[in-house]
Amino acid sequence: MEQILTLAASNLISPIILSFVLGVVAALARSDLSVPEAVAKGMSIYLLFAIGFKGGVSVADYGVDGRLALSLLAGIALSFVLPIVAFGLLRLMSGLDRLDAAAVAAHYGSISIVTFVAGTSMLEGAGLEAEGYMVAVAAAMEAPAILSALWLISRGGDGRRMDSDLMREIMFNGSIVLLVGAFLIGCATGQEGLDKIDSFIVAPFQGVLCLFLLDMGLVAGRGLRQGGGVLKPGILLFGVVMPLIGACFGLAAGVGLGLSTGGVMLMMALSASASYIAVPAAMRVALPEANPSIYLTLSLGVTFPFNLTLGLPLYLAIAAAVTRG
Amino acid sequence: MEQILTLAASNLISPIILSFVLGVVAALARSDLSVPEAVAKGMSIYLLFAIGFKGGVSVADYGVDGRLALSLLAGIALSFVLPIVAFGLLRLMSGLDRLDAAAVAAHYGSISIVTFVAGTSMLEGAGLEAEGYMVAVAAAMEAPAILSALWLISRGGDGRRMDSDLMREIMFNGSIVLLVGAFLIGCATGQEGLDKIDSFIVAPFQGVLCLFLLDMGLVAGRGLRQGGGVLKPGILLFGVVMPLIGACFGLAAGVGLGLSTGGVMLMMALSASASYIAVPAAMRVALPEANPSIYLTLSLGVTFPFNLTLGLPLYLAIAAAVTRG
Amino acid sequence: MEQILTLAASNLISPIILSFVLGVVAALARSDLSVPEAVAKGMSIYLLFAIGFKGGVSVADYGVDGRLALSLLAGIALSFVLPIVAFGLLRLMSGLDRLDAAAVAAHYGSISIVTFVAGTSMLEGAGLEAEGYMVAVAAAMEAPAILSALWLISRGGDGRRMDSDLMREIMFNGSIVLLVGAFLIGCATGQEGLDKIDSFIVAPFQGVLCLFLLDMGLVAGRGLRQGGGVLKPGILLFGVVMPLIGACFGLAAGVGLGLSTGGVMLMMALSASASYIAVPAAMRVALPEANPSIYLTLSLGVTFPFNLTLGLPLYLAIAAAVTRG
Amino acid sequence: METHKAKRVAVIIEAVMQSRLTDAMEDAGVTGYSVLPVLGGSGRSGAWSREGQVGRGQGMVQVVCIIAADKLDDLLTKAFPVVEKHIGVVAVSDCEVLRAERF
Amino acid sequence: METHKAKRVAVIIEAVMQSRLTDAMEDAGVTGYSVLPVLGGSGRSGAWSREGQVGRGQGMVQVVCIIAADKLDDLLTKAFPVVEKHIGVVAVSDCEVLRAERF
Amino acid sequence: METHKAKRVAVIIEAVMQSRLTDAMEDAGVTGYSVLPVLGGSGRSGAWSREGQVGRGQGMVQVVCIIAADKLDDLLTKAFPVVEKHIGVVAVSDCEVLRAERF
Ligand SMILES: Nc1ncnc2c1ncn2[C@@H]1O[C@H](COP(=O)(O)O)[C@@H](O)[C@H]1O
Ligand SMILES: Nc1ncnc2c1ncn2[C@@H]1O[C@H](COP(=O)(O)O)[C@@H](O)[C@H]1O
Ligand SMILES: Nc1ncnc2c1ncn2[C@@H]1O[C@H](COP(=O)(O)O)[C@@H](O)[C@H]1O
Ligand code: NA
Ligand code: NA
Ligand code: NA
Repeated sequence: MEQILTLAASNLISPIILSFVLGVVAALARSDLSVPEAVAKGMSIYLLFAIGFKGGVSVADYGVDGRLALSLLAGIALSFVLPIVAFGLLRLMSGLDRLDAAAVAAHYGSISIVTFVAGTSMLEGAGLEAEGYMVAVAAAMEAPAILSALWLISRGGDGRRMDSDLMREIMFNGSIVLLVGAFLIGCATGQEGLDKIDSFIVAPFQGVLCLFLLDMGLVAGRGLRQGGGVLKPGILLFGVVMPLIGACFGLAAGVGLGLSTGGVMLMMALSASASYIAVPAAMRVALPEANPSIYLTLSLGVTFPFNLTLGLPLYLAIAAAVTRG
Repeated sequence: MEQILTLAASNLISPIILSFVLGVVAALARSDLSVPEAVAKGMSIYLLFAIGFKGGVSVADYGVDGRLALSLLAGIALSFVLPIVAFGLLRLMSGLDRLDAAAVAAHYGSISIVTFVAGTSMLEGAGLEAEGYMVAVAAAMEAPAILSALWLISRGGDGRRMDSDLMREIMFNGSIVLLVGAFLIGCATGQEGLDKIDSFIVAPFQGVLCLFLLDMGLVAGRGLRQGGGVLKPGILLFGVVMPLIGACFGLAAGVGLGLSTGGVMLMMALSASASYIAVPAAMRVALPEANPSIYLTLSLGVTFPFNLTLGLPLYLAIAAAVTRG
Repeated sequence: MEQILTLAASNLISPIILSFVLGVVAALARSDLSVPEAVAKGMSIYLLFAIGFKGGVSVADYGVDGRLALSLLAGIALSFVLPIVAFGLLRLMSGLDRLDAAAVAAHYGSISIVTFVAGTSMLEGAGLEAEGYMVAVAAAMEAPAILSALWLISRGGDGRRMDSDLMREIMFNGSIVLLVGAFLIGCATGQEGLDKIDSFIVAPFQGVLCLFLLDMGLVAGRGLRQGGGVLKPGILLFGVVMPLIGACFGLAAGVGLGLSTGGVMLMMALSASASYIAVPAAMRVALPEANPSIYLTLSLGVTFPFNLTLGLPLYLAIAAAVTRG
Repeated sequence: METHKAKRVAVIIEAVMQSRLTDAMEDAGVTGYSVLPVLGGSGRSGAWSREGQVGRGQGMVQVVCIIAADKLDDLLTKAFPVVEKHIGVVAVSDCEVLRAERF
Repeated sequence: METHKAKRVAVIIEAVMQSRLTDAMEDAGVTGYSVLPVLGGSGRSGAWSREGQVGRGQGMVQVVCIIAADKLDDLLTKAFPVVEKHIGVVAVSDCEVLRAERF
Repeated sequence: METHKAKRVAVIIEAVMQSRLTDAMEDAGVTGYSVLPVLGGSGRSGAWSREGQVGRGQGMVQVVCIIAADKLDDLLTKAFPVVEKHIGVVAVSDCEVLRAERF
């Protein structure tokens, strides 16, 4: 317990977290501080490329073990199942109608890659390693949740929401393609490839993450200021409870697969996190009637900060306790 | 004297200065070379974050001495007083009317953060250190000059120019918030935080500064080409004399406070420099009738290059002579 | 021969090439992965500045030998001559009319700076150096080809295509100004200047190049998907044959000038490469009737990938064989 | 100079729907259109801004299309189902064009 | 398809004045507006361009607003004091909209 | 509020031709214009997009100009040679402006 608190405290005063806090505070104070859209996208391309590449190199280094395929399957299964859990919980806890509940649920089945990145950097800080293929698991978990949520809606007799265009858009979503592509490049070029570009993708990584989180803080803060009103207490509570439930699913999967401490922790982080890029875009196409303020504010303004500050150290402590025990 | 000349010469052939010159030349030759707005903003966010953070870490390292508060007060006082001096001088030297003169004066009371950054990097080159909290002084000096200038106008019976919205915009201006925020993050995380991100905010700093100055050169050159005509000899002269006067005020303040050589030099640089981001925006809101060509061209096209090339080495030489003597 | 194959194979699985491939694949799969325009421009500014600066520093280090001027002249001559060769070949091999043929020819006389950069990074990997002033040769070869192509058209009695505005735009084109300017700054500041900014312009260079090539792959893939239909077999073949012919011209020039292995290889790469930035813009002004799909798709979608994957290792092997023999 | 009557259709629509709208427009025989960026805005569903956004979920674009007047009704009929459930605005105005044969 | 008459108000104004203008518009009962970027331009106060600019002091934006014709006068009256002393242009044109109830 | 009749000329043209067009417009006595970015589009010469582009060869911009009606013909006559051989679209529409003396 004490260990968790120390970890959480040292996590809280890292430049990464404080940059996010700065962004939130600036937005709430209505400062005109803002990161240009192009710069934010550029940083996200950098982060996805770097994290995918490093994962691939680590797979090239340690070789593929049989757990890779199983972990991918487990990730996909989690992404399919978690929205159903989330949907049920939302219908219980909040007054959201089917459409809004399904849209929110899709976000919680999918993943937030920045939460994953923050998790890996916390592992690094703690001197732990995780399976390199967890990056591929992250990519695999992005999309299935969307299908799950649309299935929940279509069960309600609300017509077909999916067509082949949307399916292609979801599968070849930019962040999935970049993450998987960089992962494969890392696998193919291995340590030799990394040596060529590590002063670009390794050394400045934490710093870029700071500025990216500053921007996420600004966007989250703006969202809270403008859309915070839609978050009734029940919904708010869901934004903190659901990650914990997700983390339990992730814990079970990670331990069942026999992953390392780091791997279990990342599986928990993925399951606990909620999408704020791929899923919102898909929801605007497929469920335009659902209110974006709800799912965006909840995912980015509540669950993301919760995971970033308290969730991640907690998941690490639990993963450490369970895998060592 | 010889020492100053050597310093000035070695300053002049640094990549930083030459990048600025390249930008000016390209703009005057009407090249289509240009830096996208988003990239320029991205670089300025990087520079503000890095300089603020490093200042904060240095305060965390050496502890807060009582001079911090006094230096902040001195900076604020300078920022209030200098516009009044500048206003008087302008009315004497140039044919500008009250409005234009007040708008220009506001710029010279406030500061140019890039001049400050160039000053710190010249100090580094000379192996000198300055008080880390000079970053906070820089932030404190941004806004008061605007109030001073608006007070000069309202004295002329020209009605109220300030409302609470504008006040908030000035105080929570993006560059102030980022500079102060990064400073506080640096204070909080200290050397440990810096270790995590120094290959992002320390190593590439000088290089980013080069490209940023290339862009500033382009903007300044374009300004000179299009708006150079508005600068009558009297105004031009002001653009070179006022920084020297400002530097004297800064010298007095710095020596009075008992700052280090580096600290005195930066206090001079701040007082000598003229804003080109925060103040122009505020002037467009509060004094829309003032001609932006005058203050922008003067600040960015005359005073900034003067400080960058000749001013800074001069201020350093004087600061060294005075603090050692 | 075996050596070439090994080189080509190791070249093919470098992160740089694979990033380009990833971009092409993503575009062909109609992924929404995209690099913002501002970020792409920012990266190209970085690459031009870095490559120019490093070339200048290397000239400052080794001194100017008499070959600099001769190499510049040779480059200019090649840029004037190659379009005429290309034009004749196109009229023979493809059914293109005079206008389209001339527009395409201009591209092949001019150069692709990214091909040049990829060539230098391949040299580095092989532990070879090239004359630093090859950067200046690259800049000198950008523009003459445009004049050549317009002369080919005007010979056909098709009226004047050139005016003083266009001439200025071509000569002071942003990429020429930046390349030459950074080269001169490098010459002036030398190793001392490089020491100040090398962790910005040397260390991350390869990594930025990866992301830049990812973007070029996306643009090339999009071009192939939308405009690939215009490339009849004869034109396609030209896109592979012409670089080989250009490389022979470059080989003759490089050997004649007595350049090092690296220098000869870069001269071949420059002659073999086709412009995709400066020339397309000039063609839109001067030859608006020419179909941009043809020259853009050919240059970026056929010749660039050919040079990047197979051409460069081939040119290096030939240059090595010839200069050693 | 001689000008010809035409219609200017401007649709402000979510970025994620852009390709669906332009597909529908091409379906309706439109010969060309341009896409303009929108930085932000406000409507019944609240305010939004593009700043700092990474995903396409929250952005909007403006698709502008100049067409011959007789194609307008077909265009609106084909485009309406795309915009119907989505937030956004469709505005049609009269304009004059040079080179009428292009539209 | 059935369309309804409305007005399109387009205001090109300095970026620093954007929120003041949109506040005034909301004051006048406007139900929505969009903000478009402007890259540069030229006018009586000279030429400007957004390229390479870091501050907001020199940029302009275009605020576009579709409104019911009867709200136009109120809008112009409320918006005019904001734009009055500032550089920029206000242009109003007729347009037709689908879904009239939105404006 | 009192408004005055004017014309709004919107030219979508290749970025490389922008300065040539605005020079011609100034030649025709235009007192001001604004340049808006265009993200992409489609026409007889195919589809294009600004994404990831480094050069200016493929981009387009929209030049918007509000002018007094009596200057329109001169503007179109002077601008036409610039746009004639180039891809792009010229559209003119009626509008009302405040502060007529500015145009
Ligand atoms: N009357 C209007 N004029 C211009 N743009 C509008 C208008 N109404 C809505 N919009 C734009 O469409 C978006 C969605 O509007 P709404 O569907 O009302 O939420 C807004 O954020 C604006 O960008
Ligand atoms: N007639 C016009 N048509 C379109 N935009 C204009 C016009 N006049 C001015 N502008 C825009 O408004 C800005 C300021 O104009 P001005 O107040 O005349 O200096 C210009 O730089 C243009 O961006
Ligand atoms: N009818 C139109 N409406 C709006 N924009 C158009 C239209 N036709 C062409 N454009 C724009 O002008 C570009 C060139 O058109 P084109 O000359 O037909 O190839 C297109 O890519 C569009 O951006
Ligand atoms: Na999840
Ligand atoms: Na000052
Ligand atoms: Na060539």
